[in-house]
Amino acid sequence: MTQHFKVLYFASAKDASKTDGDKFEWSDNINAEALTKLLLERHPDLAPILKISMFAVNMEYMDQDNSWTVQPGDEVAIIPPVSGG
Amino acid sequence: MTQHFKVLYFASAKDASKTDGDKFEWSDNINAEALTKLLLERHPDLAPILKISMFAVNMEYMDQDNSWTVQPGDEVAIIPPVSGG
Amino acid sequence: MKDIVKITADIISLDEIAKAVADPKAGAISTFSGTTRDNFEDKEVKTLAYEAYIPMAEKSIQSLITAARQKWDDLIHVAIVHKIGDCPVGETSVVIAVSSGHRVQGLEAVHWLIDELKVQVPIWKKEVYTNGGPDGTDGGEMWKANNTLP
Amino acid sequence: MKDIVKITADIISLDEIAKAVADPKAGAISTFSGTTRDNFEDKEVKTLAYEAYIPMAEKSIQSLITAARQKWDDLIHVAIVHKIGDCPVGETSVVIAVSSGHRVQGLEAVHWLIDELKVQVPIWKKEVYTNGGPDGTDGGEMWKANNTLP
Repeated sequence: MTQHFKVLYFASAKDASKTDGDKFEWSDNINAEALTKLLLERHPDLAPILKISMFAVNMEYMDQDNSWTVQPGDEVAIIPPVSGG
Repeated sequence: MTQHFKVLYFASAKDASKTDGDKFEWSDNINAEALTKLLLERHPDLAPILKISMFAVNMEYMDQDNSWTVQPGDEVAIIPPVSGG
Repeated sequence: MKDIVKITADIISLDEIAKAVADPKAGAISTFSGTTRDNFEDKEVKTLAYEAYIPMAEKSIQSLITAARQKWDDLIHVAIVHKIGDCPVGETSVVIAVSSGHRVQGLEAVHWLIDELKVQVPIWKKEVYTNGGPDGTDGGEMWKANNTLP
Repeated sequence: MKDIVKITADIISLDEIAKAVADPKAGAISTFSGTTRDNFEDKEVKTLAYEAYIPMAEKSIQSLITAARQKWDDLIHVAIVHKIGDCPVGETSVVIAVSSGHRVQGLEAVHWLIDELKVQVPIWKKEVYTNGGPDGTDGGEMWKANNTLP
């Protein structure tokens, strides 16, 4: 059975992707770099946004240089620079 | 013509003197020390209060070691330790 | 000891929130309200539009409150309420309110909480201008960024 | 740029005062409220009774605001309101509210203002207890002192 993960877009990422979320097919070894490639294949306009954004996985910020990989069922969020308060 | 100055009492000073103000006859050279004597003659119970209080003259704090003297018409206030806020 | 965390599209009332943190043991209530200014770098702001990754923002705010209680042990109740949706000029976008036994820790905690909120919590504001957009066009809008990344 | 200084026997409303310092140019409103706690060193407080040398207190508060504006140039409006008379448990005795373009200066100014008010302004509070006075008697009352003289 095919497994999936979700990606959520906010603020300028939502403007660039023109959607608030996508479903992606999961495969092994999707690290930050591979995830970026997948995102750019679907939404080339995300390129400048991804350069300044963080990833959050299941509502936890991920370091860009960590060896984390996406797991089946994960919710990945693209977090552009925040401006609350 | 006899000239005067006023003394105002607040908080514990008012409790000790049992009044909120007095009128004193003015004379030359009433400095902090002489003023303390005058006050104690009229209100001996002020003794411990005066030890911990500031004088204010016409709403300005006076240093205890200054060579200021009371002037005719002055309003002198006995200011125990403050506790506003 | 209550933690009050709310992300809402409703108008935010400072009074209500201050009352929510009041307590007979409190000698101090310290608050911060962020409000929409009418200008940004010579551009006239019409409204701010706030967007949030709501569940993560709530979780992030709760983590900040927990961390604040570890840094300051005199805090009684802590409330953080943030607006989403349109926030026109003069309206309140965020309130932080802290009750404490004494003033120092409450005042310090409020300052720290707003500083941390601005860098950690996934909330974004878009400035909508009435004149002179960022690229010189009439009107316009722009997603803002606070000064530092997490 | 308003300075609001008030010493009053009326109930003090944080909301009213925060609204009085609101301004379209303000991105931040910072406040401090002092409230009557229900205890002091194991004694149960019934009420605080505040007394002031009113004209000197008003003058002293105005001087503090002027000094704050010299230390921080981002302040818009500043309000300091202090209660006199009885202030039972839970009631507000003082509010300091500052509006500013940005948060840092407003937050710092509020903290400084309450610290300075507590050492400089001729206002006194008497604690009235419901049990166990300072000399062990039932009930009782005591003039308090803040920690440092001017």
